[in-house]
Amino acid sequence: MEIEVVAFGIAKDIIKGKQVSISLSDNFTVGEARKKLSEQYPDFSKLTSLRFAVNADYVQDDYVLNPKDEVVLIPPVSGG
Amino acid sequence: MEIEVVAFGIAKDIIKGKQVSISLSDNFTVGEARKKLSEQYPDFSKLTSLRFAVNADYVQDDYVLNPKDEVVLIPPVSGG
Amino acid sequence: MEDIFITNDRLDSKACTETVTYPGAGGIVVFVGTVRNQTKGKTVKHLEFESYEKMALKEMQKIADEATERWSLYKMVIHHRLGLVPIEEEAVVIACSSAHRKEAFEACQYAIDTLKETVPIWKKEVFEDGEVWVSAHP
Amino acid sequence: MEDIFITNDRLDSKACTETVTYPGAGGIVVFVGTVRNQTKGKTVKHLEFESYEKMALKEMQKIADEATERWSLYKMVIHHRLGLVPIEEEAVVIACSSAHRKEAFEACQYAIDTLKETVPIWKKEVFEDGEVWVSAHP
Repeated sequence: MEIEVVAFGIAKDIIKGKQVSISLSDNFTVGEARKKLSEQYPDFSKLTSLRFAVNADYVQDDYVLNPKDEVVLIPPVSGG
Repeated sequence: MEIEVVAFGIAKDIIKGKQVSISLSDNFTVGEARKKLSEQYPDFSKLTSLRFAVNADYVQDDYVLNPKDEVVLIPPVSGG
Repeated sequence: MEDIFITNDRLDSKACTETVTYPGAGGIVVFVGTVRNQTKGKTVKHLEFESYEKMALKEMQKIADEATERWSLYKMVIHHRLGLVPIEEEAVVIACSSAHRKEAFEACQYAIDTLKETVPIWKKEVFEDGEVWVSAHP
Repeated sequence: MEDIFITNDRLDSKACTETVTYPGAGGIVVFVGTVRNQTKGKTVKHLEFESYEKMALKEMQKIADEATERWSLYKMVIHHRLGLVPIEEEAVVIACSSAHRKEAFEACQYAIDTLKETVPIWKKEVFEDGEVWVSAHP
């Protein structure tokens, strides 16, 4: 399946765009998406942290992705 | 010597006025003034605390009073 | 920079916030003490404040000096109102700014805590059926 | 009552203070995060904020709910600005009111500390010679 991953902040600079599409076999987890993205964009490993949000909530690496999910990369936040 | 003592807050209610004059022999201390006032106005002993200020600074009971001092009774403060 | 003030007029927490705003400041903390409509379940009509003003200003200045030194503040403002203060209106405003927020929070809390212990200002709660000098008795 | 808001316009800490004013409240604490003119000795021209807005509002709401519950607040307001924010202007305002001041201080500090950890908003410092996403790298 194809998953669209949306990026904000420095994640946008790293993927050089607002979103990136990654191909995963069915029932793949956020952890696997993270691994795939880090291979494709080694700069992600330089960040202090990289969290994933699905449908506007933080998820852990064991979350199983669904093609309808809104998946967003959350690099270190710095509001306030 | 005569010392004018100025009152604020509940101390004003206790002495029923803005100031009271007390007679002390020379070189008397704040502690002695406190004792004299408490005898004259027993309601002072019901207060949570009663501090003295001389010339706009808090003083301890061992402070020796001078007739030129501005002596003020400071019942429990409650600003803010 | 410190700005210490006692007045019978309304306070202006916005002006206080503006006074402490500073290009080097990253955090501003403002405490506003407003008049509550009840105390221990009893309805308060309004408050009345009086002060030994000369000494109150001196003690407020000491607080601002101490806080500015201890938490490296850019600015601190302490304004206190006297006289009759209606429900919801501002009785005291303390504002301060520092490079980082932690210092501003600590300094502001120190200032209001200390003001309530040392500054010769007295508050009377006025009820429908009487009045009470706050904290006077144990 | 909670008031959660993200905007590209200027914030108004005075309006936030008024929103949390309440007849039963004795203490209001307001935190204002303003834009500093320098970071680690380097001159900052301005900041730029962006946000995953839908989630940011949700996380801000969680903070306000948690703080209101934990410290029995009357009201809490969290306003955050996005886009280009010039030096000295307000980037975030958090205001809350409670019966007593201690709760308002703790709740306000909790809210800004948590906002900086969980709310998906990103700040870029723009210098004369470049720009940096804050906190992105160790």
